Amino acid sequence: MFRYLALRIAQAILTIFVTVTIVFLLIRLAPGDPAYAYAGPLATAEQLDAVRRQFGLDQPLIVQYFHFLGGIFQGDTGTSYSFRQPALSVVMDRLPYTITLAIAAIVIAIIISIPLGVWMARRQNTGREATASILTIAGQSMPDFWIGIMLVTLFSVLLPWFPSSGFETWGGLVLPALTVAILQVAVLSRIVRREVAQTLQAPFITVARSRGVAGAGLVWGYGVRNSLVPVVTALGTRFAGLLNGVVVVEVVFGWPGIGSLVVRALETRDYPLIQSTVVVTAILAVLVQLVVDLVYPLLDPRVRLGRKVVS
Amino acid sequence: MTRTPTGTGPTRRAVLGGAGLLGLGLALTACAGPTGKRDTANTVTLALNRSLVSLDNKLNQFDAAVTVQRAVRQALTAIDEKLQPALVLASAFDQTSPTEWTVQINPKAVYSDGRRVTVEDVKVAMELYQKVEGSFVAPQFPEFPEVIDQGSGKFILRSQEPIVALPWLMSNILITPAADNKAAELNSGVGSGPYVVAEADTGTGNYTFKINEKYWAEPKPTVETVYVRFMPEESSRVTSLRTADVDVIDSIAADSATQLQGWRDVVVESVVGTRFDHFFFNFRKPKNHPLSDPEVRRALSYAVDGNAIANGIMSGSVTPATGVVPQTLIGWAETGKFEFDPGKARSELERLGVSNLDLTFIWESGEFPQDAATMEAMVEFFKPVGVNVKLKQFEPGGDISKWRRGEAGDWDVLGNGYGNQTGLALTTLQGMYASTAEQAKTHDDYHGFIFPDIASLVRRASAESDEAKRNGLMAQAQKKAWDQTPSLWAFVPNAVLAHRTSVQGLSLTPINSYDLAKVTRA
Amino acid sequence: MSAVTDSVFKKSAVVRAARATRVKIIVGAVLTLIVVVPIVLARVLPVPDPNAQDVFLRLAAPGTEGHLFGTDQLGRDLFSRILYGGQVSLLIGVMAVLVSGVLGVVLGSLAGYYGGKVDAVISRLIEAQLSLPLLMMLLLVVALFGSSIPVIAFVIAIANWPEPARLTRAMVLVEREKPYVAAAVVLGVKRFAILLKHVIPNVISQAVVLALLLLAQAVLLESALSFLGAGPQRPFATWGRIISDGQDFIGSAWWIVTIPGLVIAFLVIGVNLIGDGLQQGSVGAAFRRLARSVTAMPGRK
Amino acid sequence: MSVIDLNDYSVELMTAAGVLKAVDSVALTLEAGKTVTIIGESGSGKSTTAMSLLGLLDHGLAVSSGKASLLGVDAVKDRRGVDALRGRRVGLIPQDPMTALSPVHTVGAQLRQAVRRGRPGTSKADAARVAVELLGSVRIPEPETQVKKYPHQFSGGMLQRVLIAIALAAEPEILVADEPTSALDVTVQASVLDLLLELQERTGVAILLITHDLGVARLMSDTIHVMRRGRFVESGPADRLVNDPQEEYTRKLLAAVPSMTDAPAVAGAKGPTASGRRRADAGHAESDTDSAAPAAANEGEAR
Repeated sequence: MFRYLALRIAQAILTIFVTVTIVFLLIRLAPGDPAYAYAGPLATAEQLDAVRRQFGLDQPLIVQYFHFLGGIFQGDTGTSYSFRQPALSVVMDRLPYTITLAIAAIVIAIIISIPLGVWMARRQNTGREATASILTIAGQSMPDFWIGIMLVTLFSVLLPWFPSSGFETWGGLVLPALTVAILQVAVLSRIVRREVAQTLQAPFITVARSRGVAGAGLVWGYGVRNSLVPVVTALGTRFAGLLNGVVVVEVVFGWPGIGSLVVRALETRDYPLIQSTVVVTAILAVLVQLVVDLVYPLLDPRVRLGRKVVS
Repeated sequence: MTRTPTGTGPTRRAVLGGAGLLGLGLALTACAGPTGKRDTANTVTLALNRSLVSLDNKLNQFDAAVTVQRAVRQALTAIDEKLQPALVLASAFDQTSPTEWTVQINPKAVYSDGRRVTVEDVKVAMELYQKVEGSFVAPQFPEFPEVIDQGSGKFILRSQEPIVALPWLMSNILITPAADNKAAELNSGVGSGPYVVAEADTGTGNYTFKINEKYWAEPKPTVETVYVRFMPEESSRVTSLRTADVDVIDSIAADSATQLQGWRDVVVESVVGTRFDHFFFNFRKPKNHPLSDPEVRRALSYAVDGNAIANGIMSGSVTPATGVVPQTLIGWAETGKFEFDPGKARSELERLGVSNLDLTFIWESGEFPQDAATMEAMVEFFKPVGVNVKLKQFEPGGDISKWRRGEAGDWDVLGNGYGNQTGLALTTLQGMYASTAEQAKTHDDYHGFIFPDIASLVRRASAESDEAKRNGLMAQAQKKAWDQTPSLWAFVPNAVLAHRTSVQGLSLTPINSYDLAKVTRA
Repeated sequence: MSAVTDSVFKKSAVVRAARATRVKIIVGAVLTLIVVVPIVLARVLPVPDPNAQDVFLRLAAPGTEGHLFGTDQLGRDLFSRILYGGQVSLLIGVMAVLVSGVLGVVLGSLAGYYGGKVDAVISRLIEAQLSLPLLMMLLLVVALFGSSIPVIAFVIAIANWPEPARLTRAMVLVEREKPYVAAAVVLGVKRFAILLKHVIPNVISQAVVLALLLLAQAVLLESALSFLGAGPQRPFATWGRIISDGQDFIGSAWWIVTIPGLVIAFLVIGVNLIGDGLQQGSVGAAFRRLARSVTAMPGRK
Repeated sequence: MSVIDLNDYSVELMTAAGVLKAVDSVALTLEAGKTVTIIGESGSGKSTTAMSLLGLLDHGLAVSSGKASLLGVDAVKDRRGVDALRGRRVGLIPQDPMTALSPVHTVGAQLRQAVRRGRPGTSKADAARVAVELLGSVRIPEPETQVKKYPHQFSGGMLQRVLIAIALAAEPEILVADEPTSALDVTVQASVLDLLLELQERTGVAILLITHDLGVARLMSDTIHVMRRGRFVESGPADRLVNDPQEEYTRKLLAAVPSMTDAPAVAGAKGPTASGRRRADAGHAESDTDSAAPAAANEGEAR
């Protein structure tokens, strides 16, 4: 069990390292010069040079790279050009908003998609299940920014029920969370349907029926309980995805999360901010993946207890 | 399912505990609640279109920010509705000689923490404004005067050449206690204005102001709390005003204004602004290039349907320019009108021997409302004239300034806006048409527009204390600039503000700001 | 005299499953064709020039003066802008699918067939790719390398290649064990030739379904990118940009934002339905079992 | 009185390839306390008959017809009636013990559930006690600790015993054993069969046995039905059928048994038990069960 975890952690560190290096190189290879972004439109030539020296942009690539890696370990990933503060603190200021949105969306998704998935699994191939299946495919096929705009048009412009931007009151969380949740419900309910339907074909289900176990006890007690591992894996992956900030939805709702932050950072060539955001999101994604791996043994005794045969 | 290596694992409870705690920990500690505490009793919420990174305007300076910055910090003077300098921290501001202004600090002026405003504060502020790279305010000073302390709050501002517009220019130098001031943007700290900063969250660009109990001047502020929120998307600013999440929004496009006009408890106020938006030619062209010939530039300007832009795309929220600077500024002179005649444009171009010309238009998105739509309209305007226009859009803060300095790709026309916070035509003339060859060496000139005769006229005007002579010099400079056809077309946008009827006392000035102290909540 | 009357047979699981699959494929095909056919025939259809503007007829509601979908902020016909915009969106989608398909199949089969170190490297790449914050990376590349059509198509391909790679690898792992491969080895056919001539052709047939699902994803991704400003240069507008420009007019001209979104939804739903239908059909069973054997790796779906 | 009575009973499967008659008008009666066996090669429809009778086949797949009574309930029409019988008056012993129990629930939990379903009104504590007793009765060592273990921690043989315990939890009147020993190796088979015989003797439960193993059939059954392609080819009392087969197919089936006289003496699992003596005097020589079932028919249905 611990060897398994050590392996996963090593893999995680490798993934973070690869992600960070890719971003670092991408930014340096591309055209465009951050000095202009920092110095502002009316900066004079020597002011630009001063900026380049200040941020070490005139150093050779390798030096910048090791400086950058060293910085990560001490928690200093440079100063953000547009915010003029340590980039990491700017990202950490906004991370809670992305996490709140991610949790709200995933909670809504769980509450809806698991019962929906089970309902569809039990009615395989009936008329109603086919319509539900087409609806979930539709939910998966609509661009999330467009869903967001439609919800704003409906629930903010036409019926002023919910705020359309920012997070001043709890009401502000409703539309963004719904927008994100719609896609997740569509995807998760289909996964739950597939896993539960497949589990219900397993031999131990027939044996359980032979013991008279039926209805909800059978479907939930045995069907769902035995499909938890793939469902929880999918949940973990979706949640890790959300923690990277649902960029488009945050932009539509002016949500002060790291998604909208990175879009602005990209526009203003704010390299330290871009790098800090990617480092934080990569670590977060890997953390959530580890939590999911920790949950495996809880859900599946075969993983937890290993094979001590009683003969 | 991955077959995990077997082995004696920890008991179920231990693992459950570990995973649960880690997951829960990750989630709970990092959760965020709503930022705003909306007790709508006696509060006003402003929504800005750009993130207010700072509360003093050493570096960036955009219209709506001035209102918020001046609520916390004040300058010696301020520009009123009629664009004249009103005394604020200074109780006297007189030109005692062509190169000297004597200023007396108002004895009653104190900061919100009780400290008195001193000459040292003004001296340090002047120095620090010069140190900030790329500041918007610094280049408007032909030179920075020296501060000579005369004791008991009196001091002289001495300069080499006379600075006629000094009272106007000093309205942009916000005064902070010398000890607390830095050569960088301040997003909190002490000021002498009607409000103090209760909370500053630069992450989200949101600020909270409370009344300054020890405010020394009149009128005393009445609104208890002012929230300042950053909302980049115009559509969300407009919808938030409708759902009363926000009380005042600014710099909104004409279409949003027309939408809001029909709304019951919302009032739209607009006044002709002092910002000059134009499609400026790139003057860094080789001599033989068609664009170097003013007549070709003139011919091209006939292709632009100004009326379609002003009253169609911008639905009447802008006024076509009839000169090279906004007509609202003091010292403006009418120099001519833009003409729309595609036929004349084609015949002139043929006469001048110019055929299948390719032009590249560049602009930074958000330069002025409906900028992208106007640029796309330009492409169509030039098709009947046989000119092929290609567009290149830059994101805000991107490297457009590298292109504008001629250090990147070649371009022909720049969509550009030049704000004015002083109300003087002189400031805009100095900024756009008075670049010197020496500045061109380091690419700090205004897109290669270097005409020594125009520059010397502007310099003489800025040193001429007699108003009539000064206006005569400026008129000549503006006529000469107009004859060069510096831009394809130009307009002056209205300063537009929309607020809920429950908020009163918003006296919008042409420089698109208002005094927060006068705002009242019905 | 079988006890299975027609009515009984009609309710049998097999028949109902077949009917559900047929319904999905038909509805999917209809939705896809409604969108794709006009786009492909855009040049032939009596449609006004997408760039022709009439500034004083701007923001006109759908149906006014022959503008089926109304006009946008410059008075240009929204219907024709959606059609021509669609051509670019589809082109980018198809290019992305081709590139990611080829890339995925090649890498997948290499990993599956040769196994060992090759497999380890490619699988690690797939895993790293899944943990990258996808849209951020795409925006970064487009923001830094310019937003021409090839760059966007390539960027979307980079985002989508793990999917085909993983599934091809799984299929090849199974094909490799089959006797005909061993026989070829015995006949002295070189390993690479076996992979190329025998294994991949067998796998390709199942990849068709995957291509449809990838196209759906590519179109969604392209619209998100161009919504965030990373689309081809103006004045040309793909769907994403029409919606993002239209955002300023939600109050007064709701159709500019709504209709392009609906068009995207119709196309993507159609393609997904066809893909889903084919997946459940004859190809289905084998395909599904294989896909499940692959879930050992942290899957994205 | 017969507990199972099938007459002209058929089962049709609706597959993609059309309607397939898996069971074609068979007739069978099972008396209380007796054992009837259906023997046949895999794919002959023997399991389908049993499963359909118990109502365990999906209605969208299988359609049964003809007359079938299970403890007086009409198995063809009264689906709800049959559902009520399962787990109370009818028990099933599945073929492959390794996949017959939910891997994520402990053996005890599934056993307790069977007890409380079979004996309504039993309290949780009583159910736990009965569960432990049942495990003991199927000769599982230290039942108190085994109860907390998970299915994957048991060998095939032990699991089959647990399944038998589960099937008996409700003290059923009928036990349907669908190839109970096919998935087990020979040494373990003997002990399981022995257990079944002992339990039948003790509780008088009727057993419907499905197998393809002639040795098992001869050992256990009172009546044997030989099934081929959905039809009963020959039926009759066990001894008569084994010694004097009438039908050609039955003779071929019997001939397939390799008569290895010098089969290695297989050590009995636990040495001769009481029932072992009973079998001795019933004329079944110990050695008979040692000879492997007919090689031809022993490849076990691929699950």
